[in-house]
Amino acid sequence: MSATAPALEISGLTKSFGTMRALDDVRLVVEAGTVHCVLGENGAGKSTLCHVVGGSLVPDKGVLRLYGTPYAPRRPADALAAGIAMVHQHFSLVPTLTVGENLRLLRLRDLPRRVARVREEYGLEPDLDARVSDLPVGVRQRVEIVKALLREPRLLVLDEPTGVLGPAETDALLATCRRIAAAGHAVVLVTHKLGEAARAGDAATVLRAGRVAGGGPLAELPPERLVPLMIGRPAASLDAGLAGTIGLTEDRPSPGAGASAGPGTGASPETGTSGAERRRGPGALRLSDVGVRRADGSYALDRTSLDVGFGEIVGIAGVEGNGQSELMALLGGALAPDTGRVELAGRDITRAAPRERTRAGLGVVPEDRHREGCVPQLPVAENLFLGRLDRFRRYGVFLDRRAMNHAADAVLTGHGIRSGGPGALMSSLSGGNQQKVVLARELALDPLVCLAAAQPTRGLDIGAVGAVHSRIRQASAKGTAVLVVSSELSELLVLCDRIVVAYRGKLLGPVDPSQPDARERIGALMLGADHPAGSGTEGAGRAAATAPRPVPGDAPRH
Amino acid sequence: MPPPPLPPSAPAPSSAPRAALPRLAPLLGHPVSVGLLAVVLAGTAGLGLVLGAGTTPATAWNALAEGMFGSPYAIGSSLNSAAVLALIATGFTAAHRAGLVNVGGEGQLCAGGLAAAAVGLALPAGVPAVLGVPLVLVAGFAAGAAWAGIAARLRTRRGTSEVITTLLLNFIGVGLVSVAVHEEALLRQPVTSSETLPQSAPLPEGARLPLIGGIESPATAIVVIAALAAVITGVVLRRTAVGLRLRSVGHSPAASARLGLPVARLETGGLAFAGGAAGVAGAGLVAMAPSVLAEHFSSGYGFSGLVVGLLARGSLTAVAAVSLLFGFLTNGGINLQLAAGVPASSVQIVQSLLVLFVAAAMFATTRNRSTS
Amino acid sequence: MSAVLDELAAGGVRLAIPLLLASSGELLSERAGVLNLSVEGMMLTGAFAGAAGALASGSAGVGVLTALAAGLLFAALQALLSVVLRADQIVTGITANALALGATTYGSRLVFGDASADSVPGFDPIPVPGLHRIPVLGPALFEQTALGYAAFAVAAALALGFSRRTGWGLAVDAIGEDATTADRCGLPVRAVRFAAVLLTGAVSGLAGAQLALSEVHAFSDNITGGIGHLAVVAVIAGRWLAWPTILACLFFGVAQSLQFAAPALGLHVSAPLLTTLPYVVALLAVSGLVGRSRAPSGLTVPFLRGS
Amino acid sequence: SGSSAADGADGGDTLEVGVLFPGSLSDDGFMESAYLGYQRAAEKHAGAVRFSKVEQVATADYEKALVRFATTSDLVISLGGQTDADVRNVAARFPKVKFAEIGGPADGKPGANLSVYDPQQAEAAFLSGAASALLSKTGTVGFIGGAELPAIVNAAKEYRKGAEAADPDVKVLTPQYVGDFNDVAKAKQSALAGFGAGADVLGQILNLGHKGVAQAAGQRDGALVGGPIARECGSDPAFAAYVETDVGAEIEYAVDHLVAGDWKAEAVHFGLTFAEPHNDIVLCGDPGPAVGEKLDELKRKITAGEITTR
Ligand SMILES: Nc1ncnc2c1ncn2[C@@H]1O[C@H](COP(=O)(O)OP(=O)(O)OP(=O)(O)O)[C@@H](O)[C@H]1O
Ligand SMILES: Nc1ncnc2c1ncn2[C@@H]1O[C@H](COP(=O)(O)OP(=O)(O)OP(=O)(O)O)[C@@H](O)[C@H]1O
Ligand SMILES: [Mg+2]
Ligand SMILES: [Mg+2]
Repeated sequence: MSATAPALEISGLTKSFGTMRALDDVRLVVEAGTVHCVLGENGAGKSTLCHVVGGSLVPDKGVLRLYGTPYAPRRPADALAAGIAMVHQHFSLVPTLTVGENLRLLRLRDLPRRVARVREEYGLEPDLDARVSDLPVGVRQRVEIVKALLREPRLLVLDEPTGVLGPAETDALLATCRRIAAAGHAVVLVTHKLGEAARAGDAATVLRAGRVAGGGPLAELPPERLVPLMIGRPAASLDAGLAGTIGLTEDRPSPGAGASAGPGTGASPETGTSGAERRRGPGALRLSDVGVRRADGSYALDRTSLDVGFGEIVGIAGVEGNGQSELMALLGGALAPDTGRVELAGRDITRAAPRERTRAGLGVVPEDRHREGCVPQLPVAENLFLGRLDRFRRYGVFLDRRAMNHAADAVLTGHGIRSGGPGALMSSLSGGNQQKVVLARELALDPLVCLAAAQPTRGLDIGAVGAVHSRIRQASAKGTAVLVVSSELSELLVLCDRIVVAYRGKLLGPVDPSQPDARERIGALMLGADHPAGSGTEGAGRAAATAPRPVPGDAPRH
Repeated sequence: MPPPPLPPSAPAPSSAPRAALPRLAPLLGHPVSVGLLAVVLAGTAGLGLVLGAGTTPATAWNALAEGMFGSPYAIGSSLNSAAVLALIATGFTAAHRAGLVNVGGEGQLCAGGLAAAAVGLALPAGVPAVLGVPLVLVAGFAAGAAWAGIAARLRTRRGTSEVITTLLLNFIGVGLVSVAVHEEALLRQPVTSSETLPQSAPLPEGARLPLIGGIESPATAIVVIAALAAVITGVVLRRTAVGLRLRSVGHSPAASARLGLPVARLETGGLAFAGGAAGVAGAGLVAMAPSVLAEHFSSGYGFSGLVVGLLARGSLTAVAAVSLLFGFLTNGGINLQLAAGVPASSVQIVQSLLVLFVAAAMFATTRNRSTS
Repeated sequence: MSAVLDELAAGGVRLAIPLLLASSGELLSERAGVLNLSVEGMMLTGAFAGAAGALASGSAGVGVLTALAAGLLFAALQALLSVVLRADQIVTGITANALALGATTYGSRLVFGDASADSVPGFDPIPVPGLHRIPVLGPALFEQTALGYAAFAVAAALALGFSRRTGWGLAVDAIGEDATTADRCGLPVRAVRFAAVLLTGAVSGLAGAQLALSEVHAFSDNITGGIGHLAVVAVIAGRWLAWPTILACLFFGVAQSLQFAAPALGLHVSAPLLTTLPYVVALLAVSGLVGRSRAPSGLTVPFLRGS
Repeated sequence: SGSSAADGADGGDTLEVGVLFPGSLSDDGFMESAYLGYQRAAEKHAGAVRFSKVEQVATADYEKALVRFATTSDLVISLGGQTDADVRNVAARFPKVKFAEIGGPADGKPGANLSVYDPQQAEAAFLSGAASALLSKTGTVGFIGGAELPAIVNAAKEYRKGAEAADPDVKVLTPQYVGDFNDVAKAKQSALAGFGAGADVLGQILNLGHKGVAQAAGQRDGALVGGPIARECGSDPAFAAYVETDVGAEIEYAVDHLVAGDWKAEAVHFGLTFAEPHNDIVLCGDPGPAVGEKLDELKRKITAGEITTR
């Protein structure tokens, strides 16, 4: 290992899936002692690159060198043996085992010492006796990171690690990356957030459709230059609020971000909604005294109440695992509450089946889009219309695929979804486009009283985020009530009329995002602060969350 | 989330070859050439065993061909066997579309046969065939469906893997037939002497499956029923909303539930249909000559049908083709013993080698999906 | 009466020993995600090879070795098909059984021919001094052949050595539960599965040898007669846990033994009902009516990296 | 009815005979005994009769095999009661072909072209019971059957009668049924239970399963009465005697008559009452002259009709 050799040197890397070229002649150099960011849109090939480095995929062509020595992993074990640790977004903890058992799977010597070290150095302290399947996603991700750090790797590869982390955890992780680099090792960080790249990265490589679109030291690559490389459009074409969500403007306060947001970036064929359809006022979605108990007896939702008005966008902020998942499951019909009731436009849907909810006008965009949002192995058209197949009948019995594809085509064009057509498998779409399909499907409900969306932009590139936001705003403008659960505070700040904070099964707040101190107040509530600035006790906070607040007549957002 | 425990599902659309593979790969990897290769390999092994038995290959071949197609009888009885296998495999395929692996064909066959015998024997002696036959078949369907329904219910209510429960229900079904034919209170024929065999009395004439191929051929209505079942199932699975819903549930129960599909009902329906089809096959076995219910009447058809279903990998055309192949081979195999003196064990060895080779060869046709 | 109880217990254990051996291997294999429906075939092959080896060499010990080797060979075939080539485990399992039945029947006429009536060298019981006089338990546990004692040792060693507390056991569980994750943790998924199937083959071969060399000193066509299937069922009834599986084996053994003790006890039990009992018990166990139960998530799912 | 010379399908000078063995030819029991007769007949009539056979046939395939034989053969022979329904069915469909069923219900009626041959397993069991009682030192004997089938249940009853006829004070255990004629391990368990209950000699109708009984006898210093094939005494000391039921003799009988042209559809009971007696008992070792004499006396009584075993 020579002192000057780069930590990782990749050249001519090519990988195809069938006819799809995921990586095409990729060249990438990660210097030792640096954090190297890999940026790019959904489907650009970032994960594929990580999988090749991690030994999960064997490339078709290409040469890799690790600290100067040739490196050609055939399996993940080879990568681990070479001192590479990976953090994947999915599939990396055995759910039926405890955290401790998952760590023991690594078969590291002196595990207790290493655990102690990770605790001391990075402040990460996993609950070793907890069963992984009982843990919320954010906690799992932390375990995932601990797992990688325990190996004391000389190259750490992180594939979108911050998606499920809160701001404080994200900061800690970025600091960890810096520390590893400072120790002379190297980090590859895949992210969609330019702010993170700017804070932690030394250099960046941007991928576009499997090819290297550009790169270099981040000092020479301001966002204005990075964004066009990533999405092929100038940064100025993004709306200002959105810029905040990717960290372009993260550290600047964003008062009235929502107000400054122009009409959506994407094509918006339905902007000309007639005023007659609009409905305003409270009671679109009403949760009263909803309680959900976990298996261990604790409360995932602790007699929570919430009212979302027609045309209102309400955001739920908070560290993951504070009841958000249960709330979504409750709305989606996968979970029945132990106490309380859920009403949609005055109709009790507490125990309604998903089909009835859909009929009543409740659209749900689930958090886990691969598992719940869509059926990846079916074509796009089927995914769009699976719940409404009765519309496409021929001779009363047969399925009219022509009509279905026709209708799907219209939706795909209308929503600007890039895919291989209505017949393309959902799994062949990039993450952003998958999300757009899910959203399109839910937005097409008639009537659409309320849309509940969980992490609607998680893992999406900036372009896709913009499109999703504009869709949500359009729906709200038409009078639809919108509930957005997101761990992305910036997103909530630009999108919502009102933000409540999930904390230990309660909804605290609300906070008005247009207030200059909104970010700080939410931050305090996320830590469970009993006396958030400008608010009373916790109980008062809860009451405030419940109280129907005057809904902006003609929202300044639009 | 780990995927549901499924064997490789849906036939792999042979995607474009990997750049690294030579041009020949798609040709070699084509299911037909792979199948041929398997047949050739098994045939070679068979040749060795035939020679070992002291028979000439020509004699053996003639015996095999004669046993398969040599007479209307051969063809008819091969068709009957193929029909039984096809029914089971058709049901298997429908359930498999919903993501369920029905290993329970043998047990459902037994349940169907039991119910068919019970209903058939309860009918008056002079019952007309237009009434008797449908009643017997419907009873078979209902019992098979109910038997599979146990597994379906355990799956939807308690999340118990249907692979395991249907496997267990096979043995229980076989046991129930034994019990039923041994006890006079159940289905045993009236015990007139200490020599009365433990089997049911023959079904009345009107409850027996009508022959469809004339005096010479034993082919019964079960052949028509199986063909219809395969065609209708194929159309339903490919061309109707139900088929699409089953597929959706098979790929992702969670997303399907979110989209408002009645997941439990679809799963139960799929598995119950599989059981029902196997039950009809069982009813058919009982209602064919000699039209009695006896111990071991299922004769492993349930397992063979399962193998057919798994080898056909979701295609009903393949179900038809593989059942015919198996049906004819079974009959040819008997004749190989009878006319060429090849021992039963040799025939069994060659048949199982054939299946193993085909199963292994599927690797070649699915490898394109692989990335390592 | 006490003689009857002695015989019931001793008979139960004797019938349970082949089950014990085979299912302790099968348990491991299923925990690693491979359902070997071919245990029956492995045992049959082992029994045949054991008897043939003992006959040819004149030594029962050599018979054990040949049984072991044959079990391994058979398992290697099964593992090649289901682990490496990812052929469907259910198809290969069912078919491999048919192959074993055909091949051993064919082979036994070649090897034993008309000598099928004669016996081959085998093992005789070795009572443990003193202990074998303990009522009921003595004859059951302390009057086995060398191979029988070895079976106890193997079952206990596998149960302890591969408990989840050990690194090995943990790895096996992880691989059966979520092969992709295990692979990403650096565990050799296919190698472990291959090894688990080989181990199943080895112990099933021994179980076959126990049948042929300890029980009857002879081979006969289809000598296993479904014991292999029962071994798979014992794993299910034991809810994929080592000690419950061992208990299930013993229970199955005693249930069968009851059939033979029943006349002496003046009971009339229907033989088909007793034969079906183990399957009913397994169904009850697995359906959650008796405690919670879950098969490894990866059971029968072949592992393919990059998917 | 069918008593004329061959009028089978071929019509040539060689006659065709097909035999269905549902079980395995090497079961060291019923099927193998029949197969020995098949081989003897094949040798005797080589050139004049062409033989073919199938073994190990699944229940659902009986009919297929029988029909195939019927289309090419002059005489079709089927072994075992399990084929009864199929044989009657097929025989009715091929009136010109001769059929023989061996070991079906002993009280079965012959058809127009169907003979039923009874190998008198029950009579053999009677002798076996008598021998067991005479050879027993403990005065307790028992019987193990393969399955609870009519023929076997009857044999168990005759075993008891035979034992009591030979020694009125003998204790005969409740008969045990293994559930499988070939399961050695279970048969052994069954025998151990018998020996455990005080028996020292066991009778049996098992095929391969009797190896298990022999093993148990070896371990418990007991003995068994072998059969239906009489092996050479001394090959296994556990065998105190063999009761011979020559199932194959019936195949020879049928073929002989076919060749002679005087085959007729009839119910024939073989065994001691038959013209050429077919059941016998072979004692191993030297149990003393009294045993042999007593057995001979019983055999005589059977032949004379003083004792009936049906
Ligand atoms: N196993 C696979 N089989 C087929 N196609 C695949 C596979 N994995 C990835 N792809 C395709 O390769 C392309 C690159 O995917 P990749 O996962 O690397 O994108 P990404 O940059 O990580 O996107 P995202 O930001 O959404 O995570 C995509 O078009 C994807 O559909
Ligand atoms: N088998 C596949 N076939 C086609 N596309 C695939 C397949 N697997 C994944 N993809 C595509 O790859 C892209 C990335 O997938 P996803 O974001 O779920 O995982 P990831 O984050 O890239 O992977 P990891 O969790 O291992 O880092 C998506 O666009 C998805 O559609
Ligand atoms: Mg990715
Ligand atoms: Mg991703």
